[in-house]
Amino acid sequence: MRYSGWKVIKEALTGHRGWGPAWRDATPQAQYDYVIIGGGGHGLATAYYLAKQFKQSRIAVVEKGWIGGGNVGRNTTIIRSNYLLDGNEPFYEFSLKLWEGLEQELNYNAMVSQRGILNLIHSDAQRDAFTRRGNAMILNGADAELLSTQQILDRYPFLNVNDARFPIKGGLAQHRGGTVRHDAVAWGYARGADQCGVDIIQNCEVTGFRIENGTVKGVETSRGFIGAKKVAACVAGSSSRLMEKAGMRLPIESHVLQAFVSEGLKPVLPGVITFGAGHFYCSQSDKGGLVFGGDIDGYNSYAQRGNLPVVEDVAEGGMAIFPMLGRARLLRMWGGIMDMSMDGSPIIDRTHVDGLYFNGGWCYGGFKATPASGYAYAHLLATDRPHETATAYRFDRFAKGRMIDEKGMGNQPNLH
Amino acid sequence: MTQKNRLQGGLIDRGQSYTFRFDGKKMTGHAGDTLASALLANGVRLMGRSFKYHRPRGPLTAGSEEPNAIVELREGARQEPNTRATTAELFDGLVAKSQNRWPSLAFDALSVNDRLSSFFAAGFYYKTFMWPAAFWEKLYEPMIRRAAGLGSLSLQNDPDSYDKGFLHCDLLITGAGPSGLAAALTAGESGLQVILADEDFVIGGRLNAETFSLGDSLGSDWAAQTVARLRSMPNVRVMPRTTVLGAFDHGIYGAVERVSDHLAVPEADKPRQILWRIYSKRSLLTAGALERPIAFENNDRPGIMLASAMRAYANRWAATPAQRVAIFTNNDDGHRTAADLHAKGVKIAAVIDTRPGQPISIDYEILHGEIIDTAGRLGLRRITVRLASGETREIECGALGVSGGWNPNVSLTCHQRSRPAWDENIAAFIPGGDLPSGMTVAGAARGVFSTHGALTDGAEAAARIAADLGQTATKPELPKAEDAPIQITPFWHVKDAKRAWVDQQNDVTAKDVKLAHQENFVSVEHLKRYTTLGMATDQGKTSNMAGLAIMAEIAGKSIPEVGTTMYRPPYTPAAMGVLAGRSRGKDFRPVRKTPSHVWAEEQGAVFVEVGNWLRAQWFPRKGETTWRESVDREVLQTRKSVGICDVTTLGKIDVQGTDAAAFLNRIYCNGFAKLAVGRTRYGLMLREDGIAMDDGTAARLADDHFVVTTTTANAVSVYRHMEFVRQCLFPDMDVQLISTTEAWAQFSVAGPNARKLLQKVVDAEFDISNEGFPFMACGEITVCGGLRARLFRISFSGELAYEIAVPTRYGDALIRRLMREGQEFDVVAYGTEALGVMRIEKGHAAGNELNGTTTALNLGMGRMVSQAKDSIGTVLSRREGLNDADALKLVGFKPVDPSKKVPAGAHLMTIGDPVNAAHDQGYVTSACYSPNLGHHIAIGYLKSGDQRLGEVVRLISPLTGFDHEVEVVSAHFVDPEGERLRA
Amino acid sequence: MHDLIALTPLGAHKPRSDHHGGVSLIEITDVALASVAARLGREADAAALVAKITGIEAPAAARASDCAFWMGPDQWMIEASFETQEDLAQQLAAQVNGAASVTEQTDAWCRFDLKGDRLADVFERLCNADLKRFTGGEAVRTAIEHLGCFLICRSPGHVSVIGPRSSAGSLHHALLTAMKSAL
Amino acid sequence: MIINHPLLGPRDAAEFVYKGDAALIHRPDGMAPDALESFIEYGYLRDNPAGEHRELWFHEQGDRSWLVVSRNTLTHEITSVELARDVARREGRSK
Repeated sequence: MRYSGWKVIKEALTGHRGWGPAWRDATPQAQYDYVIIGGGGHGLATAYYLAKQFKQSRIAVVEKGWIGGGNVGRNTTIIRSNYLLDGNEPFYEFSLKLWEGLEQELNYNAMVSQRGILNLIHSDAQRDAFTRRGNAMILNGADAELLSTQQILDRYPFLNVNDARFPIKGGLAQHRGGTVRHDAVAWGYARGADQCGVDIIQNCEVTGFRIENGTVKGVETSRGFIGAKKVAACVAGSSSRLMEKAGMRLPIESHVLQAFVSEGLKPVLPGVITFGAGHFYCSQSDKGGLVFGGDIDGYNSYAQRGNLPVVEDVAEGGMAIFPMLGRARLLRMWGGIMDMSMDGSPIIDRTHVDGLYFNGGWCYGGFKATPASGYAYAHLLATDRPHETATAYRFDRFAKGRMIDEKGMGNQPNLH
Repeated sequence: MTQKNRLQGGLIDRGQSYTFRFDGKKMTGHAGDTLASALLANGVRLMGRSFKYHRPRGPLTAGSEEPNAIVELREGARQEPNTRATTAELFDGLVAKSQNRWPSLAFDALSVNDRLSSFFAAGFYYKTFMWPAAFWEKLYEPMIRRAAGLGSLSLQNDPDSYDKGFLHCDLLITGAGPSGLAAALTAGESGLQVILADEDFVIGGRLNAETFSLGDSLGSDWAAQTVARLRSMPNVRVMPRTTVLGAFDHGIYGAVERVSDHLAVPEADKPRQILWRIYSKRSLLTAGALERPIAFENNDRPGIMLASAMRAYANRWAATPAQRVAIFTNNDDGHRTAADLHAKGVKIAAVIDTRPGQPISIDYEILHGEIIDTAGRLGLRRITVRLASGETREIECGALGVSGGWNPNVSLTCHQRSRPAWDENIAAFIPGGDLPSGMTVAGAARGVFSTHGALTDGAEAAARIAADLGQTATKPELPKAEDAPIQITPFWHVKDAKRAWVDQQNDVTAKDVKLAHQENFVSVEHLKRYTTLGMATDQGKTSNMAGLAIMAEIAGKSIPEVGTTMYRPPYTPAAMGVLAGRSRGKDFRPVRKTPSHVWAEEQGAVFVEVGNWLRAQWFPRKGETTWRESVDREVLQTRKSVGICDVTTLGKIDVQGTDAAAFLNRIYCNGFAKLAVGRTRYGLMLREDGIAMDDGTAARLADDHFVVTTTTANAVSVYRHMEFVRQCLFPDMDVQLISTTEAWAQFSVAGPNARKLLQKVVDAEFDISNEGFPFMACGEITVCGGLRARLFRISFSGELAYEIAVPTRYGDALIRRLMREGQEFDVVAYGTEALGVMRIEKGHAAGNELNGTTTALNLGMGRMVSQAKDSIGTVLSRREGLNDADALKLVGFKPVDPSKKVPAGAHLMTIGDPVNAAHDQGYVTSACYSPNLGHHIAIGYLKSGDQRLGEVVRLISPLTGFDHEVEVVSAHFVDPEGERLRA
Repeated sequence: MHDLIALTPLGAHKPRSDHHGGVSLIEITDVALASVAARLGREADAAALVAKITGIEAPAAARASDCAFWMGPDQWMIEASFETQEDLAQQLAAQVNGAASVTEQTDAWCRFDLKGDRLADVFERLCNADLKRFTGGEAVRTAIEHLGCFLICRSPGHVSVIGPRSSAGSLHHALLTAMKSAL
Repeated sequence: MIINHPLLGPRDAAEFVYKGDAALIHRPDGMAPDALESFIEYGYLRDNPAGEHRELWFHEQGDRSWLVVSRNTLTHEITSVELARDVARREGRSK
């Protein structure tokens, strides 16, 4: 069913009786060409592009719970392509371009809102590093602008400059960055994939792989065996748990990242802003909630919840730059499982098992990557060649010493 | 305005009258009132507007779960958006404004949304606003954003302060109603360290809202007596106005105490609120239960509220929303409200019970039926009842109490993702399994609803906990109390309503739930996210249950099959300020000051933040108008004569033990075993992944004693790393580590006259001549007539230089002495800028170069990595990707046109190549103006840089507008042979 | 004898003292400190050495004696009069006989002593040490407003806070603020 | 979280800095012929279990001990805490 202005008006006047399911609840068939494990943003996007762009068929997405229930449903909704390194920047810029066309592509309003992202600068060394980054962005075809403190104050007049522990010396802005209504991304891709014939199977947990002579034959699930020519893992924080069933150890640790939202407030923050001398970033949703976050808690966890020290640390960061937030109230906090990789960058690659593919290691940056991750993974699945923007996302980059380490933190996942 | 709806009795202090304003209108209330109770007493029912349709709303509850009556409290910088009128304590001079309306609460232009509501059904955003594509950011979204949000921030800095604190207890009891009080008595008498926290400002919970007695006393009197008893126990801490926000791991709870929110302004030096981190061995949740509404047509008019709230307003606050009220209930509890209000002289228009065989009253009419509509635009006027017989009746009333049964207040049990379980007997969710470690639940919070049940359940739970913790508890004598059984027939919503409100703040109707089902948003989480049900500021406390029940009914499933209600921290929204505590603004992080700070301030130094340190950046002198003038002078004078710089901030680690040298051999990639006593060596530390981690020097003061220096930034992480290597990797090495960074004030004395200057302060028995104390020498000496000191002949500037260290307390005196003794050499003090210039002139790597991705090879130190030993990082530094033939190499750059800058962060391109990422050749890391060379210089990384000396490359920085040519040169701009430092 | 004049950690010539709500906050500058860490295999000797120096058994984990406190496994801080033992580390080093590593620590730290009846009320706003249970002789290292500090309970009404010297100003501000807030 | 330090008793985890899997104690021999291969595995591959996890924590705001903590990554329950030095010795890291 296509959404259109006419349809919206017609339904409003006739009691909304004509809206059908956004996607069908499919029952698993015995055999597919592709089984994608994980009904999150990346898995659904992969299914969508695989069907729509790469004209593949007989595709199923199997999800152990409800679609969109993982990190796509619990993040701070930011999109941006302000990366430094060659292995990353073209990929994230590709993703941003896909975001820019997403609503028309999907006929679904995911509220892609390019109100800009601003990284504050607090020292000369930071300015040097951000200058290098901004230049790398521009050289990769993205947009970047170095803002003066005054330009920033024009946009955020209530920023703390008079009583600041760390002075604000400028900022790196990407005006095309912004936010997206995160749940709608999962639903939009699900609806799009469904319309292309993809089977979306909820409440279907993969319990094992059937592998014969080094080739994958399908997956064992809580709803029985499902045969597949190609199986694509796409389960973010659960990557190690899943791939262990195929005998793999991964360069990944699962960590908890907390995120926060305030009560609804009249608009104060136009775009996304990140503090450079503490752990705090913030935007304001269309509903008025301030959505903010900071560092991961720092310990391995699958618990989907965090602890107080990080809550306090994030609030301190917020109060350092926005002391006017003191009387805004934190409404809700939640935690997601982050697939923290050893260099802070993702993996989209084949595995040692023929027909078994892997997508993971997104750290806490997976949301913005959703369209490109889906597209590049679909490309790999359909053609067995990596997409041109994702050639560096290989497993063997660690063995070869070709890490993509944006933060320069080394093989210490909780520092990325 | 008079308090026309003020009743007799109640727990308010009529002797204390307070004046307050709501939307500019002046009214009076009493001590003990909340803003909501005072407004109701004054005849005000309309207190807010809903989020989406801007429907007029009054209070639904009398507690912190309030979704409707939320206001902007106070004015100016203290303006507090979204404050629940139902919990805001009245104080004299209180000012509040309604919010999310324009121009006024009674006439709100955006209530037009309500007329258009059929266009704004659940999920309508996702289907529209897409045409034309460019209009989203320009038109639709700004429109939505302006309309959205609830209250507004003042945009001024919060003038109040907040504390954080830490409490320890054996037992934390959350909620001080009957079960909490009984538990506290029991635990307190057993000798446990007890904290009893309650969000209310009067302890007692529902006891203060009911009329029934406990033993011989009124419930509220018993509560007051019990609190007095508890307060007399030294092992019990009673904390009113304290909300336990969250249950975190291992018995840690976060709680906010509202110290000053009931005052116009906090007392001097006192915080507005305190965030307590409570460490408990056990916790007992006695948070009671929350009544739930029933959804029916127009069930949201001001004056319609929960029956328990109506009763609480009448009994505790002596206020009624109207003089003529009706009750709508599916259980016996609703009838209590009718009886209590009737007793207070309020006219009961009717009680409508959905159950057949309802109780009988001689005082007022009781009907079997359901409410199918209501009337009254800004306040309830009339309800329409459909009787079981099928006939409809219209009943005039100004308020309606609704009781849909009670939900145990399980919020805190869910904070570690325990899922509540369905209890058919009370038609509600009760705490599930896997509760947060150490948590027990008692009383109404686990579905034991009668007062007698709550009292005994609380006492028994506390006794079990005490026994668990090794104390013997005797059950305290508890008063006799009502013990009515639960009589409820689930009834969630009146069918066929056009708009029956389920989530009142977010304007979610029963039909929206149906639409979600129709579109396959059936899972509870999908339902919430698609319709925004339960996403309001009450976290769904008043709405989730009905939404779930309606979805179950539509889907033809049982409620537990559809899902459960989950809650996340915080229990109620918490001010950002209190979560940050004192760490805000200038106090965000502690300041570290160098030993020469006082002196530098006297010199008028400009300071710069380096991590938490404040360091002198340069020392402006009279007549100097730009920072460059000062820095150039400091550099030139140092290179010409002598300069002094405080370098205390560099990390210093004392490494001792018989295996100290062997240990350093592991830590550094270059060799240390053969370093002679009295000598210093540059060391490069790799991470285990082969990337450069830090660099510094190690001075061997004795066979078994080294002093290692680290960069300022990495002092803490290097120490941690060294302890890891010592304790985890080589546990039987005899080596001991301790940081001595702050113990020593250390100054660099650099320049051709450095030795001459030092000779004036170093005691004569120490020979610091070039022969006696050559380049890279180190030793323990005395200065100024016997003060113990350390001297290192090391140089970051490339000059003849020393670092001299004295106990920190003498640092100030030493720099004053050196500056005085140096007058004959025109000594200068130099700051971090000059330090940076000189190290770039000399080509020394620093933080910009050691950026966590560079190797020894990149730094031009590849050959330093000893392959003859197994030091940290050696093996992984051999990987192919770290040894590419065209690897980046650290080189220098100078502009072809000497007037041009060579800015850091610029990228490098081969001349003639296209300018894009694919042809990137490297980047500039550090840049400065070199006053010695008279032009800008820089160092940075260039592919195969060491083989490209003399080549001209293109420097581009589109971000900052640079595009010109630079020549690749050696990074050693000054004294490449190192003659000066050996002089 | 040298003629250099010392500055206090707060940057003055005289130690500072403040009083509020019955609690005194006094900057202490007349104590010399040196750490003693046992060499591998010489743990007992090192403990014996500490006992010999201080005249009382080496403190157990998280404990303090009159002039020493526990810092970490097999590591102690020795306290002595600065007046008479400014070169404490050197003096100790001469006695250790290879049983321990001694490191000068005097000026690595600043110290503020709080005295009064309601110290627990102050410290519950500062750190997670459960002062109510302290009876004297406790030595814990913990964080106060982001600063790693030792808390030495000399007696129930007397606690020393030993923190990083460079942050003496921030630490003093935190202590005084907590006193004013809590008392 | 609370870490029950073997010497100091219960301490708030906020005083500690986390490193990761306690297998990091077992640093391979850098001079062995297959050193590169074993270091790649040591440096980059992790079990990352959902359940019992032995991991390294450093008591940075405390006594500067490295600890080996056994903690369940699903529930955060901690079942044992030992000094890493003792563990390292027991597991063969002595000279």
